[in-house]
Amino acid sequence: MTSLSLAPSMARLPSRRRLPRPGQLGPVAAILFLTLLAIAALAPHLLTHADPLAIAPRDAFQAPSAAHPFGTDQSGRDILARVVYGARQSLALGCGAITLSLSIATILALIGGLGGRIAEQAVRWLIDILFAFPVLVLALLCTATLGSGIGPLIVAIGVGSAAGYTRMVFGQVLSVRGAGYVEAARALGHSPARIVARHILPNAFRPLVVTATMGIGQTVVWSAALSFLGLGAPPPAAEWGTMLSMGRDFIAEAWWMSFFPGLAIVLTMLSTTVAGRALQRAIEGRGP
Amino acid sequence: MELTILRGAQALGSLSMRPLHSPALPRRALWLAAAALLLATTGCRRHQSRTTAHEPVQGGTLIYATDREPICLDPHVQGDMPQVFLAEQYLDSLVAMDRSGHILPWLATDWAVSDDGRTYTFHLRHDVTFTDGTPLTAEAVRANLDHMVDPHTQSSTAGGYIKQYAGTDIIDTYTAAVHLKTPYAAFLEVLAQGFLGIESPRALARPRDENCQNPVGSGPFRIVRWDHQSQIVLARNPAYHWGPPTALHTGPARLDGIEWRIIPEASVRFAALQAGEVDVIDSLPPEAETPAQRNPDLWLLMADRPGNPTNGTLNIKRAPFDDIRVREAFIRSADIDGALASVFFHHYRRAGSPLSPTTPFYSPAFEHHADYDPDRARALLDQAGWTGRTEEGIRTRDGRPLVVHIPLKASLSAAERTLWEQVQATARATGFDVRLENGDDTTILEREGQWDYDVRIGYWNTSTADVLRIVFSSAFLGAAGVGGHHQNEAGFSDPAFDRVVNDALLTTDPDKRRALYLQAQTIAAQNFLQITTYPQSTRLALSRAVHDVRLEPSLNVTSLYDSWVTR
Amino acid sequence: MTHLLRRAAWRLLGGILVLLAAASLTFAALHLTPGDPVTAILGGASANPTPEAIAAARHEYGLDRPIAVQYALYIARIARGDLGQSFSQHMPVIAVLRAQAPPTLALMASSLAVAWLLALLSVVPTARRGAAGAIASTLETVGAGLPQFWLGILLLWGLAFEWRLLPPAGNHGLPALVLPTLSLAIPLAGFIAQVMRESFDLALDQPFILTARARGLGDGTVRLRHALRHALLPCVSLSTWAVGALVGNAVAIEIIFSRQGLGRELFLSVATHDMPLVSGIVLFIALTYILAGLAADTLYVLIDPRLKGTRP
Amino acid sequence: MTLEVENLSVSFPTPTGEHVAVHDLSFTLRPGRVVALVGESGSGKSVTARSLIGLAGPTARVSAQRLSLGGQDLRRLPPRDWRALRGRDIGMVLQDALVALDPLRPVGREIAESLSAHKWGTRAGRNQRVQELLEQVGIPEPALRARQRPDELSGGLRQRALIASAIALTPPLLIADEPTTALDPSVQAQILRLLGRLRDGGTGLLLISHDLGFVSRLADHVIVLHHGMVVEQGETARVLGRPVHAYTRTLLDADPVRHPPRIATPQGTDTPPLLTAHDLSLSRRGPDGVARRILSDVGFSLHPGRTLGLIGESGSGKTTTARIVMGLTQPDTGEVAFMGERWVQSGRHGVPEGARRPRRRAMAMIYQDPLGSFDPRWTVREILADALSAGGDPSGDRDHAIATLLDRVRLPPAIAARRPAGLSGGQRQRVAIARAVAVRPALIVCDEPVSALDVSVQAQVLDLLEELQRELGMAYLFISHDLGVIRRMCDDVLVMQDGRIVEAGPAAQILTAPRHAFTRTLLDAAQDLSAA
Repeated sequence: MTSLSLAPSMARLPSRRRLPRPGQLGPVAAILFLTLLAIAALAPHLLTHADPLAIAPRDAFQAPSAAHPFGTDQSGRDILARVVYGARQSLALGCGAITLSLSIATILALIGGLGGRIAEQAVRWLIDILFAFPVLVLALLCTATLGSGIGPLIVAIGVGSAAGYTRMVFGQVLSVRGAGYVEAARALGHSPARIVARHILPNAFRPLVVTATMGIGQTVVWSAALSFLGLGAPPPAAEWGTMLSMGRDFIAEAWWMSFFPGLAIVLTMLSTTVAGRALQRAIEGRGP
Repeated sequence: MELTILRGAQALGSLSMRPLHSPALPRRALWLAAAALLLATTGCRRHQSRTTAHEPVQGGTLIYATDREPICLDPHVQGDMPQVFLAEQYLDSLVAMDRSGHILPWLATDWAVSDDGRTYTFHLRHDVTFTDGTPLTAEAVRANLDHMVDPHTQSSTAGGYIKQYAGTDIIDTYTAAVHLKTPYAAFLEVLAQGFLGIESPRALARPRDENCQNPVGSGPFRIVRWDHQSQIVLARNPAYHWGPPTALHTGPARLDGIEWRIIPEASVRFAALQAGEVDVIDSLPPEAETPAQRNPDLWLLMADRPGNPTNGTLNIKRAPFDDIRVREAFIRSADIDGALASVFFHHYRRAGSPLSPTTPFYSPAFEHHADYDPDRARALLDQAGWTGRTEEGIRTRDGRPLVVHIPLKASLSAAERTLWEQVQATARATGFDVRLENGDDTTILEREGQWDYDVRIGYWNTSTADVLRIVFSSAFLGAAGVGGHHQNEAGFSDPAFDRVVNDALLTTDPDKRRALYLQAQTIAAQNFLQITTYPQSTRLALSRAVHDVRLEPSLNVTSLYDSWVTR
Repeated sequence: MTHLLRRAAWRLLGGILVLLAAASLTFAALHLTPGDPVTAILGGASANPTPEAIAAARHEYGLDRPIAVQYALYIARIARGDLGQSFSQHMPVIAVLRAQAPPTLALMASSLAVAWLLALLSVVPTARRGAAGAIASTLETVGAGLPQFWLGILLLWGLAFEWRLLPPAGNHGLPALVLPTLSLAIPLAGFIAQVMRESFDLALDQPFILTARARGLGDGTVRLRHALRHALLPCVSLSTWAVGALVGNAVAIEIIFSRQGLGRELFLSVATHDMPLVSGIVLFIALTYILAGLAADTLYVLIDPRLKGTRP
Repeated sequence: MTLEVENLSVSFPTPTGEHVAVHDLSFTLRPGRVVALVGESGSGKSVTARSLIGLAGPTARVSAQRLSLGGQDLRRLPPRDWRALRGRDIGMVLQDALVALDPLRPVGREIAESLSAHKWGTRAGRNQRVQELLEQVGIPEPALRARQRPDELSGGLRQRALIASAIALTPPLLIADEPTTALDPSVQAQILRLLGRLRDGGTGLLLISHDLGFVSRLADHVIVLHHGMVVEQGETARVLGRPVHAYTRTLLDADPVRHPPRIATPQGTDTPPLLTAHDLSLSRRGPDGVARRILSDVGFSLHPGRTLGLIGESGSGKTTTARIVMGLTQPDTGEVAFMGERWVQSGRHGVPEGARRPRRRAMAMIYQDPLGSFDPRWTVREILADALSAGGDPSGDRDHAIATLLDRVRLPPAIAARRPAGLSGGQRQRVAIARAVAVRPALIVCDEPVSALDVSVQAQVLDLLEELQRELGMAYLFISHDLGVIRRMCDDVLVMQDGRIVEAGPAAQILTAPRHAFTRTLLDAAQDLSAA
């Protein structure tokens, strides 16, 4: 019996199974990097022996070498050390901000989703209003109000990015609210409280795990952007965004000064995204 | 130091510089070579003509790139350096100053000072007209001086310099008698500054904010257009034939016009120069200085500015710096030279004395009165009773840690910022907990108004030693309004000092003044009121196509009146 | 049709609400900030205004009035369309906007356009094409992960400083627009492409695609004529969000490239607590966002006529 | 032009190994003839259809001893030739034109595309041709219709448009994959006639359907597929008349039409009605903002233990009525009494949900789409436990109660640990039924409970429902568009059209001697479709 192979350009049966997703190794790498980050945040001394604050003006602007894998900065501080020690700062920012904005989102979404018509419209408008303020603009205003530093930065990013998450969670709550099984539960004579507790909350917030994971990366980027604008942690603290913006003045002389902190930011963003996706697939896998 | 014009190759020699500690250098040299090659191929519009023409060329437009955009083009309003740089191109002053500090006639052909030193009678040139056609008259002089001191003008410099101004009498069309409340020997010196440039009275009569957009002067150029955040366009004033005595030529400017570009990013500004996008840049960042010297298409023009050098002023109104020993200890535990060696690439000289070397009556005696000396610093702290130690090694006195708060403005340059980070690090070694506190400029100005700082970073450019009176005498302790701008940032108040600097204003005899200002410098130095870091300086990098760019002596700001370009 | 009117009115009301909120928020923010705007007004790097000067300024800008009064006056003025006088720029806010908005809008427009172009190029030919698709979608993820300011610095360094291919400073002429545009467009393209790919894949699974193929249509035609249109909707709504975000990201980019524009102006005005200017810019951004929303709604209907009348 | 298929096999690689979708299928399709592939979901019908036009997909492994069209061997055909062949030599019609035609484009453009794809004629010529085609398939005002989108056309018209696009180039062969599924009976009948005309016009037709009745009306040759295997094939009359294979027989028996009609339950005259509804009406604002009447003065009563059928075409207001009865939708006018008490009341002083809640357990519902009515996170055990607790189930032993429930609906206990998403349609509907009976209700509202199921499963579920009613004696409000199902299940029938009840009465009488014209058309359509 002969077999005819059909050109790949042709339609597939509507089966969602596809070729193995871009690199099963993607998630693995992501997890690895995230663990590395965690170590850097919790026990940085395990990853580097150099002191991130010790200045050595006469070793300033050294290109990457065996002694200084990432080179040194304008005060002769070891950039690898500063990037490693910066992880805690940046992660704290990321996690803090995402937690804040997700809690804001959750509260608003619940009010809007379960608080009746007026509340719903109000939340819709609120989301519109928040959206009219780009994250960075809101953050700028916040930092102008609260001054600079970690705390204000977390608030700034948290509030700034709340709009997007609110819209997402809100939509989720609405769709769950109208779902068949919620109606079925009503038909069974369950009390609204029970329905909210047993159906709406769990289903509305299941995707949040994924969102949070992916969000950390995004917030790290935003906080870096703010520190980049000079609103970040006070010196001599090692913070990626601050290092990056300092390095930009010397980019022509010492590219490594802004390259490596930036790389750290990008990798964080990427690995959280990839990990988040993997998580999503996992959840969907055991879900419906 | 004297004006230094560094010409390409010999610049390397003339500059006392150790080879740069940077393995990156060979690599960079390579890049530069490649870049130069590409430059040649991509046929970039300037730098091409290496023909060093000896005869000045008429015409052409010069593109000048600066870091900060003036907030108002009229230097009477507010009064910040960017304004005076631009003012130099379109405004003239009553008098001029030469390198040796002598006052020369300019718009005023000559003048007489009354015996009590409180009346200055100026005789003006008869042939000067502003670019809006208004003639220069005594009326104009009065209008200008009145305008400077009028609160509504919001002058924070010119107005401050002539606080003593009482009024002007018109003797005749071309003779004005200016009356002062008290004698003011520095009067002519400040008049020589662009900040006090003479504008067209008709233009001044307009609302302030309108005048800010296109002020009118009698200078070699006039303002044509201002594209905010982008550029200011100036065109030659064809009628100009009353240039300052310090100029290299007479008659109208050689350039047809100037494009005054605003490029805040230092690295971008330098790249634009290298790429031939612009002809001249100022505020050349230290990190770009060596590449600039090595670039055969460029030359450098630099000079220190007179006045109070860049410094951190210690607030002696509160602990810990209310104790002179702690002040000295702090100053001696700050390794400024280390910073100048790293971020400043050895290009900036240490300033040790309260006056910049280019200031009249400057005395070199104090350059090393408070050099880096950690051991002495420790001894002093022990004497002062800061003997305790926290587990981080911060010194304490009866339980309280030795904390120094230093607010950093967001607008502070990277190099300056680093300098203080390094001070933070070195001072920590002797047990100071230095807190560098970021904030936007407004917030920090506010704190400064409230004396809420231990170290205040600043400088003061002016053409007279009288600056000492402004920054240290008790007359300037008063907080002005809620904004609270006291000029005496140290909070220093010493009757003896006050007497000296005031006496210096009463006499016009140079030798007496020199003696008095020496005394003043001594007192200021002995009290350890400032960590002086390096002199403020004008640092230009110019394309070889640009010739005869001059630095006006009083403040060493750029003057493009004589300049010409070869294309 | 009264119903349609009602919907329009509703929308208008929403828009006004947004603007009002924007105005109030900035007002609040800038009055909560420590620091007296006067010091900002008079405070250059080396400013030392006299008490008279300060008093005069306070009065001139009505800063000596009680907050409530200031707020009332402020809202009233805005209602009259008068954005007031920027005290750090010494010119009317409107004039500042007129001068600074065009460059930023140009930057936004070009970035959005380039982003869409990149997204289309990356998705349409590769969707559901095994390896190619995998590679493309990886690139998209990476792109979406690049912080604009970092990308900007690297581009500036590589293309302007080292290779001198493009002008470093971003104000004069089209070439100067290239680098800022790329630094904004590439990450945005990543985001759009990710959304587009997902909906494009879904579209390819639809029965009408099978029908189209069964008619003998080529794969390219099927993708362009049938699948693509179905993949556009989510990207359009993403783009409205992007319009807002672009202004925010323009701040860093305009600073890096020393480019004139609203972003930088906003940053400066916040730093100087220049209330009228800040609120003027924020209002402008809010307005742009609202208009973008309206534009998107019309686009929705053009793309999917079934939505006619259904969108609130 | 003849299509010859010999030992066609199609398989797909899966993580668990090669999955064979079709195995050794052979047949020959000649112009003017109709071959029918019959089978239930997963029998490999559609895969076969797609393989025949080379669209089985890149992962599909298609093999055959012979696969030729008019002598041309299709087994090693390059893509470009496949494209040339599709639409010109073989046309294809899928089910549900709403999604089978591009929903964003006017049907005219879609049809014209079949022409332009093969460089047929000029633009003007094509538009001309489109008009002709639309007329040919019996669409009135073709000029207007051509400019409308599928969603702007009625179900019947859009299905015709779809067929028009398939026969644009008058291909000698036409593959119709479930061309009438999910259409109302009357529309099905029209499509049936249209296909008939095409066959008479000399088109060879490969008809794919699960509906034996429909097939018997059209096909000359029937192939019965089961899990990709051919269980029986031959002359239609023979296969459907004297089936030899057991599976074929079950299929035939499953057809509700062949099931004896229900013997009406004697109405307990003494008992008060369990449920009474009075002049319910409801209007809703459409997307264009125009208010539409979707229910007008509907009223009826239902006695304990009896089954009331609600029949009508889609959009006739059946489901709305059910939702009002369930107290899930508030009517504009009218009220509903349940177990002698006010249950639903229109207007401001309606019955608060709180007052209904205690009595809710007495009324359960079975949905057309059971999956949507289950919380995706829950296992069958959790679902039933939840229902039992709602039913205030006395017995402490949950697991036992759940076991009995599962047993009652003929499901293995092992199911309890699984999630509905992982179950087959039949199993899901059984779980839904189990949940419904868990609360020991007096009334179960069944909204199209079997219309989404394969015929054989359908029969089993209906059996189960009957059985449960006998054992537990609850009443059903039974909604369906399928006369056969209604005939089989109901004591009384309400016929609905455009939100009104056009005829009501005992099933026996209405389904034999209908008075209202609409009822008659319904019956005729059903007649046309039911097997000979």
